[in-house]
Formats: sequence, C-alpha cells, structure tokens
Amino acid sequence: QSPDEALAALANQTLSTGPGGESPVSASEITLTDEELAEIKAMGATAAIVMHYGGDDWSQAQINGLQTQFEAMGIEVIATTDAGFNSAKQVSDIETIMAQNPDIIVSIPTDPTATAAAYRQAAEAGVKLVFMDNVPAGFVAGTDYVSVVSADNYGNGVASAHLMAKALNGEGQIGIVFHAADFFVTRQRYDAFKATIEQNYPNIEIVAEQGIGGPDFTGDADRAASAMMVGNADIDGIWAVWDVPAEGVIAAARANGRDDLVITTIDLGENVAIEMARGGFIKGLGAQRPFDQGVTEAKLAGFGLLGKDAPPYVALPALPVEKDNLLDAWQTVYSTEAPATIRDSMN
Amino acid sequence: MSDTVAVAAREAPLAYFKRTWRQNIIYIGFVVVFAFFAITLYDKGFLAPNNILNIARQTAMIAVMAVAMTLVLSSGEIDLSVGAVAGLASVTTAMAVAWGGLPAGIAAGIMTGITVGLINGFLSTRLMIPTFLTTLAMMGIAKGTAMWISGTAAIPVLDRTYPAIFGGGNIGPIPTLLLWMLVIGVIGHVVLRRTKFGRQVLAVGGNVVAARYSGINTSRIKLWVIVISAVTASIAGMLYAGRLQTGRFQLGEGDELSVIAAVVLGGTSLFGGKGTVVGSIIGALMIGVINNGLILMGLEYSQQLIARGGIIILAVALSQAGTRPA
Amino acid sequence: MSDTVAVAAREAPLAYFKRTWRQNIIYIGFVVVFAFFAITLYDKGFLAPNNILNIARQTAMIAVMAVAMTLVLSSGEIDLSVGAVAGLASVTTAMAVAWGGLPAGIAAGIMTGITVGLINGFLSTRLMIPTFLTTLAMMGIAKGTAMWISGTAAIPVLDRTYPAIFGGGNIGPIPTLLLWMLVIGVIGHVVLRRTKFGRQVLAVGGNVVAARYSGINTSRIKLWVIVISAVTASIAGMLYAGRLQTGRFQLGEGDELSVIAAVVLGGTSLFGGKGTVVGSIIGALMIGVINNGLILMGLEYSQQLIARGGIIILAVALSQAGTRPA
Amino acid sequence: MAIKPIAVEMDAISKRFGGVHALREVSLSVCNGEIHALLGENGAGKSTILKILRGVQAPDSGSIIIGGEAFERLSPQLARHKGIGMIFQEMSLVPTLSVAQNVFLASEPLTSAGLIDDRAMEQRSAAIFASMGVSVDPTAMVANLSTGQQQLTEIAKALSQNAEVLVLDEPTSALTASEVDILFDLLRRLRSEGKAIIYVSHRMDEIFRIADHATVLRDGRLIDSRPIADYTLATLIADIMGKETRDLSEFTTASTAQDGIILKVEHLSSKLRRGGDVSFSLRHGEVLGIAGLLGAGRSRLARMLFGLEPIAGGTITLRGKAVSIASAREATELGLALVPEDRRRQGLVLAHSIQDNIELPILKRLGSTPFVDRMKSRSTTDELIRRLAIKTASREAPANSLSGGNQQKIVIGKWLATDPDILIMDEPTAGIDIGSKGEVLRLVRALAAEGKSIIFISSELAELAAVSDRIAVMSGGRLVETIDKAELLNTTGDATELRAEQKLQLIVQRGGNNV
Ligand SMILES: Nc1ncnc2c1ncn2[C@@H]1O[C@H](COP(=O)(O)OP(=O)(O)OP(=O)(O)O)[C@@H](O)[C@H]1O
Ligand SMILES: Nc1ncnc2c1ncn2[C@@H]1O[C@H](COP(=O)(O)OP(=O)(O)OP(=O)(O)O)[C@@H](O)[C@H]1O
Ligand SMILES: [Mg+2]
Ligand SMILES: [Mg+2]
Repeated sequence: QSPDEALAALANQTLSTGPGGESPVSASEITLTDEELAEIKAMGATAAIVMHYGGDDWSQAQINGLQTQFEAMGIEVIATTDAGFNSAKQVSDIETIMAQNPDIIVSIPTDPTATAAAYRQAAEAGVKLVFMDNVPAGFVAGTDYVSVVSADNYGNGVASAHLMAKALNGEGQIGIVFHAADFFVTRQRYDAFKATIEQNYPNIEIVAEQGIGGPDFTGDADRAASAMMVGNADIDGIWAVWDVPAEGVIAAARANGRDDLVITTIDLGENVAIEMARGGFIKGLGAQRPFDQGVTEAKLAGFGLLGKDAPPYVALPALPVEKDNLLDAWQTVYSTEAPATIRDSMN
Repeated sequence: MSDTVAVAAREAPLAYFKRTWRQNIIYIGFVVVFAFFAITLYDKGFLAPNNILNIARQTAMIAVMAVAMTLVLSSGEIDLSVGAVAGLASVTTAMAVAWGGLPAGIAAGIMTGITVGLINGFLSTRLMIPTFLTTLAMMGIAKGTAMWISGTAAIPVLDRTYPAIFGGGNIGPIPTLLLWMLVIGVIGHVVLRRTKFGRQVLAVGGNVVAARYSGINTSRIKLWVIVISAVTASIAGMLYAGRLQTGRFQLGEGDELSVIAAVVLGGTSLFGGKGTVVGSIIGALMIGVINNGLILMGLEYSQQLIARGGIIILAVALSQAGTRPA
Repeated sequence: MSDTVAVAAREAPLAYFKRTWRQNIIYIGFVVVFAFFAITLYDKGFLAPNNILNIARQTAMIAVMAVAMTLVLSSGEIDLSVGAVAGLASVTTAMAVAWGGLPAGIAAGIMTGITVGLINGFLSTRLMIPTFLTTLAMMGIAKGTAMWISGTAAIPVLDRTYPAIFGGGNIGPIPTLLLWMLVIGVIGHVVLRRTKFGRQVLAVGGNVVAARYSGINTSRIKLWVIVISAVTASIAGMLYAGRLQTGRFQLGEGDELSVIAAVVLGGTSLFGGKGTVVGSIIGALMIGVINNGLILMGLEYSQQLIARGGIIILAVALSQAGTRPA
Repeated sequence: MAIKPIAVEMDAISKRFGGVHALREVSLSVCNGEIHALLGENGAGKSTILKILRGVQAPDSGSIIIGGEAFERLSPQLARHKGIGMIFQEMSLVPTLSVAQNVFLASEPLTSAGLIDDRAMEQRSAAIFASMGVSVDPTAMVANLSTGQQQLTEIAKALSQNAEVLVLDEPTSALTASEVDILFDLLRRLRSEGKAIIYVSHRMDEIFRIADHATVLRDGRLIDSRPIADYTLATLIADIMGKETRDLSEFTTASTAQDGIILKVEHLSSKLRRGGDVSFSLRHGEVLGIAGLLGAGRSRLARMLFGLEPIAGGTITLRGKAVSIASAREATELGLALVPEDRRRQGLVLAHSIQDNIELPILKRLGSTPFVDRMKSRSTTDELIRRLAIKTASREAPANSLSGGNQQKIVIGKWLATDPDILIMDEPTAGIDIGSKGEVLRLVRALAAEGKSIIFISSELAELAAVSDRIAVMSGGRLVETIDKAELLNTTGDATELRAEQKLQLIVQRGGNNV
C-alpha cells in the first residue's frame, strides 16, 4: 500500500475510538431542525468555554466555531478560560464559572484524573457537558456528559506519518519532537506516527527522539532539532507534534542550512501553511477541523439542552494536507478563504 | 537598603498619618478591589457564598506558601523553588498513598520538603551560593524529578481520607483548605512577630552584620527559614494533591511568582528586614479575587492578563508609594 | 550587605589570586563545562562548528537581554517583564513589517520597548512602586496585549531583508545573531565600566542615599536603566521575529528567569552595586552550552532539567563562594 | 592604689587582612574596676583587637584569657556568655527594627507564654534612656534616628546586657558634651561596681577626664601601656602619633573673613520638623561654626541648605540671588558641598573602591566626554590620599576595608575634590585621630584663606572654638545666638581655648534651656 493510497483511505475513516471504545459517528450526522433551533433560542441558555491552552490557531478556531454556532443558537457565551496546561488552574476556572451557573460547559480536560472532581460537580449541578477530544476519568456518556467530539488525533498522527514517508520516498532517517507531558491528544499523535512508520515503512529509521516541555515550545523544538541535525548528520526528516514546535524545527533547519530537510506535523497553522505554500520544509501535515469541531460541539450542547439523545462519540476525520490541496484544506478547516499571505506564497 | 528610609524622628502628626496610611493601604486596596467586583459583578454571583469560598480554595496554596515566603524575604533571601517543590511533593505523596496509604503519603510529602529544604539550605549557608541560584537550580531539579518518577503521568489519589484532610473536603460549611490557610497564617504571624526566632529572622534580613555582632547565628537562622519554606511548599503540594485527588508534576508550576508577588504586594521588602504575614495573605487573596472577578466578567484570557496587571499596579501605586526602599 | 565584603588593602599576591580566582571562576566554570561536553560528546559533534554556532544562535537573545539586565541589577532594581516584552515586540514588529515593510517594522519594535520602558520607569521612579511589582504587572500586560492584537495567532514575517538583518541570516560564516550579541555586549561593557553613566548606575545600586548625597539624580538614572532594559528586550523580540520569521506572543516566554540566572551566574549582585557584562554573557553562553550538551547526550527532558540544575549548582558552588553578598 | 583583679587578658594577638598587618603580637590586659583607654591613630588596630575580644573576628595567633580561662578565639555567643559587651564603632544596629527591639536584640524579655514581650521591652528601654537622662523614642525605627540618637541606642544596648567587661569603641564621636557627661557618670558608676571598661576615643580631653590606664597602639604594634597619670597631653599625643604634634590648643587663627556676603539665610524652617527658624549670613573666606545640643537641628540645617530636606519657609540668598535648592545636584551646581554626618549611610558606597567613591561628586569634571577620565581620577585620588594621610595600600581598596577614621577621611576628601565655594561640614572630624584632625582644621583655614566659605558643624566645642571665625548656637531647630570668636577669646584676661570652650558650653546649654 503506497502512502497515497493510505492517505486516500484515511480521508473517509476515523481511526480513533471513543473513551468507552465507542465507534465514532461522523460529525455530518449531527444536525438540528429549525424547530429545535427555535426551541433552544427560546431557552436563552448560557455557555462557558473552558480550554486547556489558548495559545495556538487550533484553540482559536475551535473557539470561533463554538461562538459562531452558539450565536446561531441564541446561546450567550458568558466565559472563556485558558488553563495554560495547568490542571489546578483549570479546576479553579470551572469552579469560578460555576458561580454563574451556566447551562453548558464545553471543555477539554488538561488531565482526565485531576479535573474529574471539578467536572463532576458541574455535572451534578445539572450543567450540560460537551468535551473536546478527551473526557474526565470515570465519566459516562449520556449520564455524566452529553458527548465528546474528537478530531481523530490518532488519524492525524497516521496521516503525518504517511506524508513523511511520501516525501522521503519511503526511506531515510527521521527524528521525532514530541510533547514531554502525558497529555492525551499529543500522546495519541505520537503513538500513531511512530506505530505507522514502524509498521509500514521498514526503510525509515527513527534515529532521534526528543521531548519538549514548554512554555517556549518553539525555542525548545529549535534546540532539540538543531541537536538532532548535529548528532545525526544525514537525518532526512523531522516530525513535530504540532505546528508551534514545527516552527522551531523550521528555524533550526534554516540555521543549519538543511534546506532539504522534510518536516511534517499536525495542525494547519498559518506559518506552516505559508512554509508549505512556498514549497519549504513542511511537506505535509495532518489537519484537524477545529472550526467544524467547535460547531459540532455547540450543536451537541443543543442536544443536551433539548434532552435529545446524542451519540456518545463524534469524530471528524483527519485531513491530510499537501501543497496541492492546501487552499481547499484551509477553507475546510477554518471555513474562510486562505489569507493572502498564503495565497501569495503559493507560487 | 533600609538604611535609606529617611523619615523624621519627631515628625508632624500629618506626616505620620500619611506614612502609616500608606503602609496599610494594601488592606484598603484589597477592600476597594473587592467592593469594585462586588458591585459590578453583583448579578454574576461574585458574592455568592460558594464563590467566596472558591476564591479561598483557589488562593489557599498560594497563601500557604506566601506565609513561609514572608519569612524568606524578611531574612533577605528568596526561594524560587516553591512551585516546583509543591509539584514534586504532590507526586511523592500521591505515589506513597497508593503504596502505603495515608500515613505513608503524609510522611513522603513532608520528607520531600525537608530534603529539598536541607539541600537548598546547605548550598546557601555552607557553600554561600545565593539562594536565588540554589533555588532556581532546585526548581529544575524538583520538576525534573517529579516528571521522572511519575513518567509525566498523573498519579491518582484513590484513598478517601487523604483528600478529606488535605484540601478536598469541607468541615461543616468551611473548606479544609480555608482552615489550612488560617492555621498556617496564624502560626506564621505569631512566629514572625512574637517569637525570638522571628525577631532574629528580621534582624538577619535587616543587617546581617549587626545580627552576627549581636550573637545571632545567622546561617542557622537562614537554614531554618529555607527549610521552613520548602516544607510549607510541600504542604501546599499535598493540598494540591488532595484538592485534585491527583499528583502531577505541573501542579504549582509557576506559583513562585504569584507567591512572591503576593508577599511583596502585602508590603514585605524584597531586601529583607521587614515583613508582614497578614499582608502576604491579603496580597494572595487580592490576586485570587482579581483572577476570579475577571473571569466572571467574561473577559477573554488576554484581556484578563492586561486587566490583572493594571489592577495590581493601581492597588500598589497607592500602597507602596513612600514606603518602598529608595 | 556590603559590610561583609572583606578585602585587604595591600594583600599578598596569593590572597589576591584566591579572591579574583573566585570572582572569575564563572569563566573557569564555563571552560570546565565546555571541556566536559567537548570530551564526552566528541563523537556526537558537539564541537562541530555548526553546533557551536547553534549554541551562539540559541543563546543570543538571552545574552542580549542579559546585558541590559546587568545594568538593571547593578542599579538595585529588577525587570521581570523582559520575556513578555520580547514577545510583544516580536508581534508588533511582525505586524508593522506586514503593513509598512522594514522601516515600519523596526520603528514599531523599538517604539514598543520605549513605551513599555517609560511606563515601567514612571511607575517605579515617580510612584515609587518596586520594580519587582511594576515589571511583574507589565509582564502580564505585555503578554495580554500581544495575545490580543495578534488574536493569539502567529504573525508571519514575509519580508526577506528583515530576517537577514535580525537574527535570520549570516554574514559570511557568522550568524548575524552572533554579531548582535557581540556588538550589544561590547557597548554594554563599555557603558558600565567606562562611562559616567555606568559609574552612577553602580553608585545608585551600591548605596542610593550616598548617591543622592553625592548629587546624583538617582531616579533619572533608574529611569534610564529601566528604559534601556525594555528597549533591549524589544530588540531581542525583533531577533526572535527575524529568526523564526514570525511574531508570536509566546516568543521569549519565561526568558526573564534565564536572563536573570545568566546575570547572577556571571557574578552580578542581586542587591546592586556590583555588575559585570562580560560575566553575564558568559553566564548566558554557559546555560546555552548546558542545554545543548544535555540534548546531544540524548537525555530525556526530565533528566535534562535535573542535570542542568546540578551542573549550574556545581559551577556556582565554586564561583560564588566567598563573593556573595550575605 | 590596690592591685585590681585582671578581668581579661589578650596575649600576643596578631591579625592580618590579606596583606595588611592590622595587629602584630599585641597584648592587652584590663582589670576590674578600671577604665582602660585604648589609643592610637586611625588604622592603628584598635577596633580590630576589640572585635577579636568580642568574638566577631578571629585572631591569626595569640590567646585570650577571660577569668583564668584561655581561648584560641571567641565566638560572638561565647564572648557574650563570658560577659563581654561592646559598642561597635560602626553602627551595628538593625535599621529596620525599633530602638527597643535593637536594645534587646537576642536577649528579648519573654511573656509567660514564651513569646516576645515588646511592651516590656519598650518600657525597660524607656527606663534605661531615662536613667541616662536622654530622650530617644523606644518605638522609633532605627533607620529614622539621627547618628547621635543611634549612638545613644548602642550605649543603651550595651548597658542593658550589664556586661562584666564593657568595650566602647568611639562611643561619643557623634555626641555633644552634655551626653558625654551623662555617659561618663554611667561609666564611673560601673567602674565603682567593679566592671572592667575599655574606652576608645580620639578626643584627648575625654581620656584625661575618665581613663585610669592607657594603652597605645601604632601600626598594629603595642607602643606602651601605663597609668594615665604617667602621661601628659603632649607625651600621650607623641606616643600616639609617633612624633611631636601640635594639638588644638596651639591652633590659633586669624580671621580671613572678607566683607562680601556669599550666603544669606532668613527664617529657614524644615517641613519635617516644625518650629525651625534659622537666619544667618556667611561671608567670603569665613568659617561659621555651628554648635548645639543633640537634635538641635544642625544636620537638618545642613540638609536643607544642600537640597536634601524640604523647606517649609524662609529664604536662601546665594551670591545676592534668591535660590531654591531642590536637590543635592542643584546644590553642587551652585557650588555647595556637604560632608555629611553619617559616613556609612550618606557618605560612602562602602563596597566600592576609594577612587570610585571620590569620583562620584566630580564625575562632570572628569573629562568632557561621556567617558570617565581614569587618569585624572587616579591623580585626584592619590593626591587626596596623600594630603589627608589616608591609611590604605591602594586607591582600589574597598572603602569598608578601611578603618573608621580613614573612611571619614575619604568622605572629606571626596567633597574637597569638588572645590566648592561653600563647604558645609557636618561633624567632619568624627572618629579621626588627633593628628589628622589638626590637618583637617588646617585645611579648613587654608580654604578660608583662599576666600572659600565654610559652615563647620561640630559637637566637639574645642575644635569648634579653634577653627571658627563666628559660632552660631542652635537649639530646637532655631538659631538662637551668634558669637564672635573674638568675644569668646578676649572677654577675660588670658584667653585659653579651654576657657573659650567652657564659655561656649555654657551658651549652648543655655540655648538648650531657653526652649
Ligand atoms: N575587613 C577588613 N579588611 C581589610 N582590612 C581591614 C579590615 N578591617 C580593618 N582593616 C585594616 O586593619 C587596620 C586596622 O583597622 P582598625 O579598624 O582596627 O583601625 P582603628 O585603630 O580602629 O582605626 P580608627 O581609629 O580609624 O577606628 C587598618 O589598616 C584597616 O585598613
Ligand atoms: N535625609 C534625611 N531626610 C529627612 N530626615 C532625615 C534625613 N536624615 C536623617 N533624618 C532624620 O531627621 C531626624 C533628625 O536628625 P538630625 O541629625 O538631622 O537632627 P538634628 O536636629 O539635625 O540633630 P543635630 O542637631 O544633632 O544634627 C532624625 O530622625 C534623622 O534620622
Ligand atoms: Mg576603629
Ligand atoms: Mg547631626
């Protein structure tokens, strides 16, 4: 099976399975009738968005999606919080928000165990919970929370692996820059990428792995990648766990004059998009669909309000992006036309 | 530093009033900030008893660490490792609870603090490394150790009593966290104001030579202060673990700045010789109130950051004027 | 503090050597650390010219900010906002470049520094708020502003010359970043050691009352130092923007600690009155070498943190002994 | 008189600081019930040997015998335990603590609960000050005390420990005659109680008034140790200086005052202290002495003239023009200079070298570029070190490595270097030895002769009478009286300084009384 076939296969299948092993339902199946919409509007409900980390395009698109859809549903977003990967802060945020007792909380847990108690409180207070990507430990779909919408991070990991293989014609030495923290989303991508390379591409050798801790992920990735290129003179590619570290890898490659280095990553940030458009280091990436994801989550929250029973696990398939489909991909991901910066860089 | 405070001995009543008024304005500042939110956020449930308790809960760890940090700064030293140590303690205590139950957990948490404290103290008082550097290095070491022994994973605390004691439960309507904060606060206040030890801490921070000339064993005092700080940090870590029923290396990350901010906000001098535990706790609460209020206001995170900075400056602009060393 | 510095007037050559040896051991420490990696990592290409240049590149921003921070600490103040200001400047400069090209970009970056500096300076010298608090608050304000105007997104720098000047390109074999570091380092050294301004900075930091009695306009000096620090931070931000061809609020996040660590490591006193720019740069390079070496060793992130802390303590244990302001 | 038991004995003590031999095999033995004067020029080693006795510095060799017990070295705790109390020359108080808290530092009275009893502390220190007959607020923060008040606090601290052996290292350098009298009464009482007292001072008259025995050091060597009765002023000074030196009594001066008035002050009063009222005029080439009791407002006046203390009312007319001086910088630009009272707090950056300290006020003159002209700075420094006989190896030595008196000389030199039209000196000779004192006074007269004007504040009336053309007496912030040197000298038949001094004393006291 060639990378292209593999990628093609990916497009309309979701590899992740739900926290309870549920098989995913496609986001396209989540819809609200006009009556339902009207009914929700009538409720004058309130919602809060509790993020794990707000500092990247992904979160912003996610929030945009939510806000757009909530507005359409006549739901007021009363608070948006950013825990900066810190579970204690996220718990505080949830508690604080509970003071306004909102009807809906859409959230992504920094840490399934640490935050469980706080979400539990909210659930018991009757708040409709919709999760992104991951759910707190011991939560039961339908009773404790409405549903979880996943971006199929595993699938994206796989995609980025195939794209790497494609760019390397199936052979070479590569390095991995991963997130040195046990965070569900990033861990899935890492596992997927590694597994895919090891199983499908015997001629691709993973010669270096380096974790990065932040908060300056770009700088950390820069240092890590530089060291990889120094330590393994003929390294051909480096995979970065998301676009922010990827920018660090790009800087390192530039500085070390490795114009031939292949970089693949996950998430369609503007910078990596530009780099790709220029035919630069980024040969491909697995994109999530944060905007759609947000929209879907908002709709599911609506399900919750209506008491309409929702599928426990909704997933959006991974979106492999290469230069050819970059502009369309951007449209798909952000549901706006790609900015001039990218379009101009295409040629 | 403090040599530079230049105020008249027989000063006019007015001048005196102005001075003390300014020293105590952190309290006024706190009241103002609180009142501001109470009014603007009335309908948003800011004053809801539960929200007030939330603020207490969310501030408790910072406040607890701030108490010890008051001693540290008063003695002319600094401790940047508190946040990381709290994280480490949360991990050790959680692992120990899983292994040997409550007593093991408590022992492990405290031992973590004692060990770290002794290392920091030894390096600073024997090898004469500035605490800024020792504790900065310790910050990395503690965080690394926590990540390492936990494999960066969260260690769940399944024991039921542990969270009840540490930060989880309530006693009647009152969260245990609040009690921890009060108890440690009172102890800290008495130690600094009313005990020989506290007096010697202030003396060491005010003029280390004079302290030595007066027969005070300055390095012993500093050692103690540093150990106390580390142990308190580990208690904070245990409270985190209890509150979140989890031990994790990221818990407490970055707290050192909030803690020192709270203490300085409270009117303790960064240059030593002068400290107030009550002020520190008020400072911590003030930061807590601000964070809470800004979220309730529905500001975006970026706006929250800006507003917090602005409010702090406003509050201090009054409170610190005139009283700051030069 | 300084009462304890005990140095002989006419001292024996040996004693003199011992003293200066200790003061200068940061250099020795640097050499030792470097040699250690050079040997253990010989086969891993530690000594490869490219790797050496990488270290320089990765350290440049810290080193640049450390130069100004040396002045700040020498004057008895502190600046915690440098990291956030660098981030903000990277955003403003990137946005301005996109809007009005190179000149606009440069202007925007520098103006950011000047504005922040004047605010910090005004609050600290007029309203007498301790710089610890002003700059801590500014840290939040700058970060928030950067997130806000950029919508937390990365602002690409498409202009070709900008990166060439700031941090991106090379001149011959030498990365421009290295030149920036050297030029600013030399200027800083001369300013602190040779100019009247530098003498006044040290005097203000050494004893602000005596400085005032000597007819020095102490608050003017402090204002200048604070502004210089902010401007330098914004230059560092522009270098980040050039190097990554991006403006982003996270750039420089957390740098304040690395910068202050580098400076203190270099032998500058946190309590003012004593500073060395060269030491600070060596301190920054030392941290860079350690980071680089530990990664090349293939240590896990957690182990890197531990090792870094250990090495720093080891290096300082020697360097600071005896010279610290107890 | 009967042989008294020996309280402490220090045997062949040697101490080096790097290359400096502070002490070479110095021995010292002090008996109970005696006041033992320790004398020597600046940098002779007095403070060093006393610090060794107090256990805050360790000798390189030699031994210390207390109550028959011999020690290699003492620790501060041990020395204290052995009943040794000391007033250090360099203020050793904690500025951020209150007076009472300092007095009882490390020996706080406790409540039954084992907590510190601050109220008892304040009452007891109030009592001590009362018994000393001085007024110091026990609750005041030490940082806010005047130098004199700080010295009184040190004395109270030492007394509160009722030590067996009481060491006083220049306790009176910032005190006026009346406090000195009080202190001496206290010391006599302690002596009669059989305590051993070691007393260091550069004020010769004090030595002859109070001491029973004198030990003289020079360049870290023991020169001589005899009962005071064996000495005359001349022989004692000769021993101290190692050469014949004229003391103040031969210090006669003809007034060099010209007619032109350079500075006129009218009804000046401070914002920080009510009820001040100072008026005087200063002529070219005139030395205006200012006398007063502690807290009379002398230093305050100095600070007001130098733009360091806000002015509530009154006018300052300089060279015929009314000026308002808002900062020391403006003052220096107007050609004023202030040798401040507190060398450690206001005079020096202690950790910096002599040269760096001397550079500070004259930076503007060290080259027209932004760069410091090091050559010029060096020559200036060396010149001053020579002129003031500052005892140091190099201009690079940090100020705090010098002896107290030598530090004081740096402060004087630092301001001489600015070559001002009006030189204000606040207790300039505090802690400097008899020889250098003469040198300073001679300098002052020389400047006056050049047409410079000097305001000379001093608590030591002898030198005041010696150096001044006119003497203004202050009290309670007001300038109450101005006396011509001539009056002081010539009213009675034979004019000896001592008489003049006594008269001055009377006037000052009276000034004090009619508030
Ligand atoms: N900490 C120190 N470091 C280096 N040299 C010192 C130190 N303390 C004292 N000295 C030197 O030791 C010598 C004796 O100093 P000491 O203070 O004992 O003199 P002193 O007799 O007290 O003089 P003064 O009358 O001025 O107080 C001086 O030359 C001084 O420079
Ligand atoms: N720079 C200053 N500004 C304001 N007050 C000061 C300053 N320096 C000292 N003081 C305080 O002013 C008060 C009076 O001290 P000062 O020595 O000036 O009194 P004084 O009346 O001048 O005494 P004396 O007549 O003995 O000099 C003291 O409490 C002192 O601490
Ligand atoms: Mg002395
Ligand atoms: Mg005075």
